[in-house]
Amino acid sequence: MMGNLLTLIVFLPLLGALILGFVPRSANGQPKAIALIATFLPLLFAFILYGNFDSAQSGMQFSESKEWIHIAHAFQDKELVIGYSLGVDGLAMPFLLLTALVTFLGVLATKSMQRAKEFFIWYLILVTGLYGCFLAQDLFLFFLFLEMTLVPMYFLIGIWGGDRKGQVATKFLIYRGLASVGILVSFVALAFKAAVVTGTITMDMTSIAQAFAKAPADAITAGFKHGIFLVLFLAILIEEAFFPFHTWLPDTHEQSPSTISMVVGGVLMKIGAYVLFRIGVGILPDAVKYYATVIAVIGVINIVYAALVAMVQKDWRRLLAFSAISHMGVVLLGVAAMNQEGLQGGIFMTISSGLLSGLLFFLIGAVRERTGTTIINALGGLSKPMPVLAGFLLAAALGSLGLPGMSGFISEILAFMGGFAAFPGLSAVGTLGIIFAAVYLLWAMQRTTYGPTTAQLEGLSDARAIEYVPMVVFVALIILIGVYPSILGDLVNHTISSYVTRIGG
Amino acid sequence: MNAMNGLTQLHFSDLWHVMAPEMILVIGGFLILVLDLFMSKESSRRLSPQLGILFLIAAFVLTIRNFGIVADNAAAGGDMINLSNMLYVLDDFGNVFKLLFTAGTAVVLLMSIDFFKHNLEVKVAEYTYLMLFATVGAMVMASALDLITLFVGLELLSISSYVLVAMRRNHAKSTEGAMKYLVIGSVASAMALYGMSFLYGVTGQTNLAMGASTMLQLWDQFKPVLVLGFLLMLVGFGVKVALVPFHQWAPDTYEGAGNPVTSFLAVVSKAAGFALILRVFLWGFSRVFGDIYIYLVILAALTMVIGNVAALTQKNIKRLLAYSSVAQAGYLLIPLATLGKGSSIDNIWLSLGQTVFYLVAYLFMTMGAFAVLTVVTRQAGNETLEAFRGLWRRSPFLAVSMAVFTLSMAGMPLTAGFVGKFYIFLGTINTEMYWLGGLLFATSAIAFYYYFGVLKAIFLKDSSVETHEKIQVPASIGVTIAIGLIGTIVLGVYPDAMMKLLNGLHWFGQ
Amino acid sequence: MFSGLVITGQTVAFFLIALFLIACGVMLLSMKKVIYMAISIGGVFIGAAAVYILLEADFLAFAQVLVYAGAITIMLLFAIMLTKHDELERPAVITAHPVWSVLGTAGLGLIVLWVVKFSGIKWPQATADSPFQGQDNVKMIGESLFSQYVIPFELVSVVLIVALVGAITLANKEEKN
Amino acid sequence: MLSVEQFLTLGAILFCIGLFGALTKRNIIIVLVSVELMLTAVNINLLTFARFGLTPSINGQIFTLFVMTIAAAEVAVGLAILIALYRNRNTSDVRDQDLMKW
Amino acid sequence: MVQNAWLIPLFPLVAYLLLFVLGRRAQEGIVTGISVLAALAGFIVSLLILSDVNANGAQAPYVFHWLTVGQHSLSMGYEVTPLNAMMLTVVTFISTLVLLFSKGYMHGDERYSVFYQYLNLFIFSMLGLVISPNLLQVYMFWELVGLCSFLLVGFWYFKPEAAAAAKKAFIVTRIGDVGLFIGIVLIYVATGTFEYSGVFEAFQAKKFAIDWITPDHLITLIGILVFIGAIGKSAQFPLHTWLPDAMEGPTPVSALIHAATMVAAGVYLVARAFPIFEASPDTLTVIGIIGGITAIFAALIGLTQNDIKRVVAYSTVSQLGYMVMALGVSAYTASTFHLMTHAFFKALLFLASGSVIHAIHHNQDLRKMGGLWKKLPLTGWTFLVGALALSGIPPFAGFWSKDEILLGAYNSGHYVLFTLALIAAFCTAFYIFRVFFMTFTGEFRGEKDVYDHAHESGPVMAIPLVLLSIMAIVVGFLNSPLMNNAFEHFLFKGGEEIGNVYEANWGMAGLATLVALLGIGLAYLMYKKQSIKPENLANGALRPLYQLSLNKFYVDELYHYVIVKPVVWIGHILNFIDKWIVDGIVHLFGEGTLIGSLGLKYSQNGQVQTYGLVTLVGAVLLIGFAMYAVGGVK
Repeated sequence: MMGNLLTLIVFLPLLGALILGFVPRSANGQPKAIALIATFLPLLFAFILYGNFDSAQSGMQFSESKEWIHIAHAFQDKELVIGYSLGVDGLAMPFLLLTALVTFLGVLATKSMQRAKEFFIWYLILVTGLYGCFLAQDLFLFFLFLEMTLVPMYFLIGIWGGDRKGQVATKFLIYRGLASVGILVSFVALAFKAAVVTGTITMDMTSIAQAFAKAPADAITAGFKHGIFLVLFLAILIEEAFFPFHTWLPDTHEQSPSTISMVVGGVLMKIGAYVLFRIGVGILPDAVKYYATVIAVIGVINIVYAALVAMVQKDWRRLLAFSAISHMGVVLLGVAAMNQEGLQGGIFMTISSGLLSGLLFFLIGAVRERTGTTIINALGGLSKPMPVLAGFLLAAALGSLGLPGMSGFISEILAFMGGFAAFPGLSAVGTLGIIFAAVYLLWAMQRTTYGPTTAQLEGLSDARAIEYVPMVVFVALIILIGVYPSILGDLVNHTISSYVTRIGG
Repeated sequence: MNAMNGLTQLHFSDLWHVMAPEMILVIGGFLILVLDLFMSKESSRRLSPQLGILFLIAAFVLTIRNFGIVADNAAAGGDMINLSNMLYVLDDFGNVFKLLFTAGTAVVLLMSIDFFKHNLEVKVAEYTYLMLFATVGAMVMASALDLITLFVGLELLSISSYVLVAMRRNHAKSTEGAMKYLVIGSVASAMALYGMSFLYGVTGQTNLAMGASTMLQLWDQFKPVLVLGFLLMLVGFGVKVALVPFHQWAPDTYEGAGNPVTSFLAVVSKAAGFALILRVFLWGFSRVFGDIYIYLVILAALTMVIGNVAALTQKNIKRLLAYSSVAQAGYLLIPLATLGKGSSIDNIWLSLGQTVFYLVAYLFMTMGAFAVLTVVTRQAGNETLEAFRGLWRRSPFLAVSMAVFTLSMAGMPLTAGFVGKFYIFLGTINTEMYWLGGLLFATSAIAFYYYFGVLKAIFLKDSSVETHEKIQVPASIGVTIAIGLIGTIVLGVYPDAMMKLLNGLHWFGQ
Repeated sequence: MFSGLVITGQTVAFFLIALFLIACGVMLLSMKKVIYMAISIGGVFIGAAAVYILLEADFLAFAQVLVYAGAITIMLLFAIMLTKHDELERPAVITAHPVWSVLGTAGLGLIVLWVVKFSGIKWPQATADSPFQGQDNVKMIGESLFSQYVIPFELVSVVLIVALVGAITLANKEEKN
Repeated sequence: MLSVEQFLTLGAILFCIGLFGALTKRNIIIVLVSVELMLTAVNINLLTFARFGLTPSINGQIFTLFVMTIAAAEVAVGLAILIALYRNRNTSDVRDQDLMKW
Repeated sequence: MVQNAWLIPLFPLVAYLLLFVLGRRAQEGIVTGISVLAALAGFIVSLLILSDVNANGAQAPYVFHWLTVGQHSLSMGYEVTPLNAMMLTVVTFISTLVLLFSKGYMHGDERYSVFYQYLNLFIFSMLGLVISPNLLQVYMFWELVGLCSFLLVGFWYFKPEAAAAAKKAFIVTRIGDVGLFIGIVLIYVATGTFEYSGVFEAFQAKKFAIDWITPDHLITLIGILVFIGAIGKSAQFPLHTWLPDAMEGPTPVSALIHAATMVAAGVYLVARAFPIFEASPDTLTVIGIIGGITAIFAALIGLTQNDIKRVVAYSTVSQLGYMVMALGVSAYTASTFHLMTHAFFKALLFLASGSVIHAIHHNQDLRKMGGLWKKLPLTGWTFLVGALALSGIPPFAGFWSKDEILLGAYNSGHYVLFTLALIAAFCTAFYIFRVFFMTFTGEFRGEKDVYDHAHESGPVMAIPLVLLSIMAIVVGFLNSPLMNNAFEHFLFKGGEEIGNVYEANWGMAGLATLVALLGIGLAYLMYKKQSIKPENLANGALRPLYQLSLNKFYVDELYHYVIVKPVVWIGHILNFIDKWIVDGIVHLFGEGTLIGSLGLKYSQNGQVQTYGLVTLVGAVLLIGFAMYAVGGVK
C-alpha cells in the first residue's frame, strides 16, 4: 500500500484538475468540492506516510523508482538515465506535510469567485508541481516540477490578481524562469561531474551526493564545486526572494489572490530553501563552507534590510512579504554556520515561516474580504468588530516575531546558536532583526486591530465557522512546534547529522 | 579499362536501392503534373493534394525500408551504401531527415486542403507537385556528399519555395514575401557558392568525403582561404535557416506566405538547411572543427538572444512565430557548435540525436501552432494577437492545443520542446560550455514573455470578437492539430522511445 | 602585384578583358536608365565568356554566351518591357544605406583580397601546360556529366521544370472563370 | 604567366560589384542581374581553380555548368515573381516593397 | 514535595485554558472563582514546598528531554531552590490577592473574562520563569511574561494611548531581551549547555568553546549581555521608559506585573545566575552603576509627576534600581530580600492607588484629588502603610531591606553609589508622601459630584489591601537581627553563601531613617502645611530642574529623535532604494530588453536591401573577426 503513495500524492491533484476540466462551467460549488477532495487525499496520505516514517533512518523512505528516459552518449560514451523516482527523507518530510497542509487549507480558504473552475484547475496543477518538487529524488524530475509551478502561477496571478496583475505575473514568470536556468545548469553539471567518479551518469540526488562525498580531491576540483555552487546559489537567491533579487515577492503577494499568497508564502518560496539544503548543503558542503561568509553576509543583509523596509510598508501584504524575506535571511545565516544548530534552525525557520506565512496571508485575506483593503492606515480597531480574527492575527504576528512557545522562536534561536558559533559579529547584527520584527509587526497590529474603530469598519462580521479550520490548524501546529520542537527536530536530525559529519570529515 | 575509363555506370536497380523515396516523389510530382493536364479543374483541385500525400506516405514507407537496408549493410560490415563514388549516400542520417521531410510535407499538404478552399487563386496541382519537388530537394540536401549535388538540391528546394511563397499571386504580401525571399536567397546562394569555390580550389574536390582528408593535410597552409570558404558557406546556409544576423527576411516572408507554406518553410525548409549544414560541416570539416566551431557558437548565441528579444514586442502572430523559429534555429545550432570542444565520436552521435530530436519536436509544435493559427486568424480576420483573445471561450480545444504548442516552444516540461531543449542543453554541459547552456535556457526564460503573451490573450482576456460563436475546425486542420498535439505530448512525456530509436541508428552507415 | 609578370598575349588579353568586365560592371551600377543597365550586363556576360576562354573552358564560354548573353539578357529585356517603370532610376535619397553598402562590400572585397594575396598563402605556380592538355573539353565535360554527375544532372532537370512551371504559374495572366 | 591571384582578384571585384548592385539598385530586375553578376564571379573562381588550382580538374567546369543552369532557373522564377508583383503593386522598385515590416 | 513543583504553574495554566474554553461570556463570579482557586492552590503548594526547602535545602532540578540538536540535547524541566521557593510563594500570594481585587476593579468590563485569561496566563508564565532550571526556558517564559504584559497593558485596546503603551512596553523590553538572547546563545556556544549548573561549572573553570575572545572578556561580555535583558525587563536606565507608560493598563495589572513580579524578574535573573556575574568584577561594577543611576534617576523624576500611578511606577523603577545596585555591590541577600519586601508593599501601594482611582471614576491625576481620607479610610490607612514601608521607616518592611542595601553599598566601598542611594531614599520618602498628602489630605480638587460618590469598594478589594498591609509590616522582620536573619539562612540552605553579608549596623539604620523622615517632613511642609509653595519652587529658581524632572529628563524625546525617527527614516530610504533602485534595476533590464526589442522590431523596415545589407555587414564582421583570428599563414 505504501508502494505508490507518493505517486498518488503527487498526481491526485493533477487528476483532480483533469476531472475538473470536464465539469460544466456553470456548476456551482462543484469545482471547490473536487479541489477539496483532490487536496485532502494527499494530505491524508501524507499523514499516513508520516505515521509510518522511521525517523531514525537518514536515507530515503517509501521510494519509488522507475527508469524513465535514457539518453545515450550524454556524457562521453555513457548513457544518462533519468528516473521517475520519488522518495521522502527527514528533510523532505516536513516540506511534504507543509505542502499538504497549506494547499488543502488554501482550497478551504478560497472564497467563491469568477471562473472558479479554471482557478481550481490551475491551482491543482500548481499543487502537483509543489508536491513534485519536494518528493522528486531525481534532479531532472525536480526541475520538471519546478517549471511546472510557473505556468499555473502565471495564470493564477494574471487572471485573479490585483490591478497590476499582468505586469506582476510576467515578472514572476521571468524572474523565476531565469532562476531555473541556474538550477538546471548546476544540476546537470553536478550529474556529469559525479559520473566522472562513479562511471555511470544518473540524476539521482542520492547517488550524486554519495559520489561527491567520496570523490577524491583531484577528481572534482574545488574550483568546480565553488563555481557550480555560485550558479546554484544565485538561482536560490531568486527562488527564495533574497535581496537583491527579492522584488518579485512583495509584488506577487500584493497582487495575488489570498489563496495564492498563502501558497506562495507557505510553500512555493520555500522551494529555494529546500534546494539550498538538499543540493547546496547535501551535495556541495565544501562550497557552502567556502562561501560561508558571503552567505552569512547576504543573510544578515536580508534580515536587517527587509526588516527596515517592512517597517515603512503601507500594505499588509507587502509588509508580510518583507517580513518573510527577513526571516529567510535567518535561514541563510544558519546555513552559513554549517553546524548542526544552524542547519536545524534553518530548516525549522523555513517550515515555521511557511506555516506563519500561510496563516498570516489567510488572515489578511479574510480581513481584506471583509474590509476590502489591506492598507494598514485604512484599517483600525478591528478587535471590536472581529475579535476572533484580530486575536488570531495577533497570535500569528507574535509567532512571526519569534515569541517563545511558537515555532518562530525555536527556529530563530537554533539558527542563531549556529550563527554565533561561526559568525558572532554578523549574527549580532542579525539580532537587530528580532527587534525590528517586533517593531513592524506590532506597529502594524497597533494600527490595524487596536485603537478606535472607524465607522465603516463597525458591524463587519467575525470569522465564519469554516474559517476556524485553517486558523486553528495553523496556530495549533505553530504552537506544537514551538512547545514540542522534537516533533520536527527528530525528523530532520538524522539527515542533518549526516550532512554535518560530512563537513567534519 | 576501356575508353569509358573512370565512368561509373548507374543502373536503375542501384538508384532504386538508394534513392527510392526521392524517385517516388519525383515520379509522383510528374504524375500529378501530367494528370492535371487531363483532369477537369475541379477534380484536379480535389485529387492533387490527396495524391501528393499518398506519394509522401509512400516515400515515408520507402524511407523506413531504407533503415532496414542500412542496418543490414552495417551488420554485414559493408562499406557505406553510395552512388557515383560517394556522391550520394544512403545512411540513417539521411533517412531520419527524409522521414522528417516527408512527414512534414505530408502534414503541410493536409493543412493545405483547407488553404485551397479559401484561396481559389492558388493552383492546386502546381502547388502540390512543387511541394513534392521541394521535398526532393530537401532529401538531396540530406543525402548528398557532393557540393554540386548539395547545391542543386538546395536550389531545387529554394526555387520551389520561392514559387510556393508567391503562389497566392494576387496577394500583394505573398509576392512581396517571395521577392524578398528570392533576393536574399539568391544572394545567399551566391555567397555559399563563392565559399564552395574556395573549398574546391584548395581540395580540388567537390566531394566532401574525399575533400576532407585533403583539407586536413592542407589546413595549416591554406587556413585563411579555407576558413573564408567555410564562413561564406556558413553565411549562405545561415540565411537559409535564418540565423541572426542573416534572418531578417524570415518574418516578412513568413508573414507573406500562406499558412501551410509558412509552416513548410519553418519546418521542412529549416530542417533541410540543418541537414545540409550538418552534412557539409560534419563531413567536410569535422577534423578541423576545433578551429572553427567558435563562429558557430557566436552565431548560435546571437541567434538565441536576438531572435527571442526581437519577438518580445511582436504583435503579429505569424511574425512572432517567425522570430520564434529564428530563435529555435539558434538552439538547433548548438549541438553542432558544441562538437568543436568535444570531438569524440560519441559527441557526434549525441549532437545528431539532439538536432534530430529537437527538429521532430519542432515539427510537431510548429505544425500544430500554424494549424491553430490558420483557423483562429481566419475567424478573427486579422493576424494579430488580438485574434486569440478569449479563445478559451470560443474553442477550448483550440485554446488548449495552442497552449500546449506554445508551452512546448517556450520549453515547459512535459512537452516535446522541453525535452528537446534539455537534450541539447546536455551537450553544452558535457563540453563544459556552461554559459552557452545557461544562455539557452535564459533566452527561453525571456521568451516566456511573448509565448505567455499568446497564452494571456487566449486565457486572460475576454473575447473581443462580437459574436462569441464557437470556431468550427475543418477536418484536415483538426487532424493536423491532433497530430501535433499527440506528438508534442508523447515526446514530452515519454521521450524514451524516440531516444532509443535515435540511439539505435547507424547515422553514417556504420 | 605585377612584379614578375611576363607580358604575353595572354596577359594583355586578360587585362583588357578584365578592364572591360569591370567597366561594364561599373556601368551597370552607375547607369540611370534601366535599359542601359540591361545592355551593360550583356557586356559583362560576354566579357566573362572571354575570361572562360582564357581559362580553357571553351564549352562553358560558349554556354555562357548562349545562356546568359542570349537567353537571360533577352529574358531581362522582356521583363523590362512587361513591367512599366520610370525610365530613370529615381534620384537616390542620401541615407546611410549606400554608405554602409559601400563599406560592407568593400570590406568583403578587401578581406577576400587579403586572403588571396596577402595572407601568405602560397598558391600553386601557374604553368603554361594546361591540365586538360590535348583533351576535348566538350567530351570531358560530357563524360563527367553523364557518369559521375548524372544524379545532379537529373535533378537539374527537375529544377528547370520547377522554374518553368513556376514562371508560368506566376507570370501568366489571370484566367477568366 | 597569369596566376591564380589575378583571376581571383577579378572574381572578387566582380562579386563585390554584383553584391553592391544587389544591395543598392532600385529596380528589381537590376537587382536580379546583379545577383547574376555575383554568380559569374563565382564561375570565374571555379574555372580558375579548375585550371590553376592545387589539383586542377574538370569538376570545376561541371560545377560552373550547374551554377549557370541554376542561375538561369533562378532568374526565370525571379522575373516571374517580379511580374506577379508588378501586377499587384504596379511598381518594380524594390524600395516600394515594404507592405510587411515591423 | 519539591518534585511536585510543576503543579504550581499548572494551576493557572489550567485556569487559563478553562476560561479560554468557557469563552468571553462566562459569568464574572465563575471566572474569578476559578482563577482565585487556582492561584490559591498554587500558593498552598508553594507554602508546602517552601517548608520542604526550608527543611531540606535546594535539590537537583527535574528535567526531561526536549529537543535533540546533534550531540547536544536541550531539556526542559523545573527546579526548586530557596530563592525560587521564596519567589513562588510571593508570586502566588500576590496573584491570589490581585485576582481577587480585580473582581471589584474590573467589574462590568466587556472583556472581563479575557482579562482573567490574560492574568492567568501571566501567572503561569511568571511561575514558569521562576522554576526554570535552564536559561533557555527562562528566556521562553521571560518572553511570555512580556507578551502578557503587552496584552494587559493594551487591554483597553480602543484607547490609542494604551495601544501605544503596550507596543512600547514590548519593544523596549525586547531590546533588552535581545541582549539576553545573545547572552544565552553565547553561553550555549561557549559551554554547550543552557543548564544553570553546567553553565556555572564552565564559568568557574573558565573553559569555553569560543576562541575569538579571551575567557575573561567573554565572561564580562556575557554577563553584560544577560544583564541587558534584566535592564529591559526591570526597567533600568536607559530602558526604563516603558514602565511608566505601561500604567495605561488596568491597575491590578500594574500591581501584579509592573510592581511585584514581572519587573522583578530581571533582578531575579541576575540573582539566580549570580555566578555568571560574580565571575567578572567588571560586570558587577556595570550592574552597580546602572542600578545606582536608575535609583536616583527615577526618584528624581518621581518628585514631580502628577499621575498617581506614574509616581508609584517611577518609585518601582527606583526601587528596582536599588535591588540591581545591591547585586552590583554583591549584596545578594539584601537585594533578594528587598525584592520580596518590595513586592508586598509596592503591590499594596498600587492596589491602594487602584482603590482610589476606582473610587473617583478612573481619574489618576493627583491635582484633581485631595481629602479622600474621610471617604476612603481603609484605603488611606493601607496606603500609609505602604508609603511608610517604601520610605524605609522602621519597623515597616522596606526599612529592613533598604537598610541592608545601603549597608552593602557602603561596606563594599562604593561610596558614590551609597551617596546616590541615600539621596534617592530621601526623594522616595518625599514623593510618596507627596502623593499621600495630595490624595488624602486637604480639599478635594476635582468635581464635587465625583467626591460625593466616592466610597470604599467592598470586601473583594478590601481584603487584599489588608492582607498586603499586614505583610508590608511584618515581612521585614524575616531578615532582621530580631529574627536572627532567618531569611538569609533560608536562602543559603543547602548551598554556598553568595555575595557579601554584613552585620547589622545601627548607625546606618539611623541615618537611613533620618533621611526618610527628612523627606517625609519636606513633603508635609509642602503639601500638607503648604508652608513652602510647590508652585513657587516650580516656577522659581528651580524651574529648569523642575521642568527636567517633570519631562522625565526628556529621555522619551531623545529616543524619539535619536533612535525612532532615524530608524524610520532609514526604513523610508531603504524602501525608496528597494522600489526605485533594486527593483528599478530589475525593471531597467526588463524595459531595456523591451526597448531593444522595439529597436530590433523597427530595424525590420521592410526593405529587402536593408536585410541584405545587415546580412552582409554581419558576414563581414564575422569573417573579419575570423581572419583576424586566423592571422594568415606563417
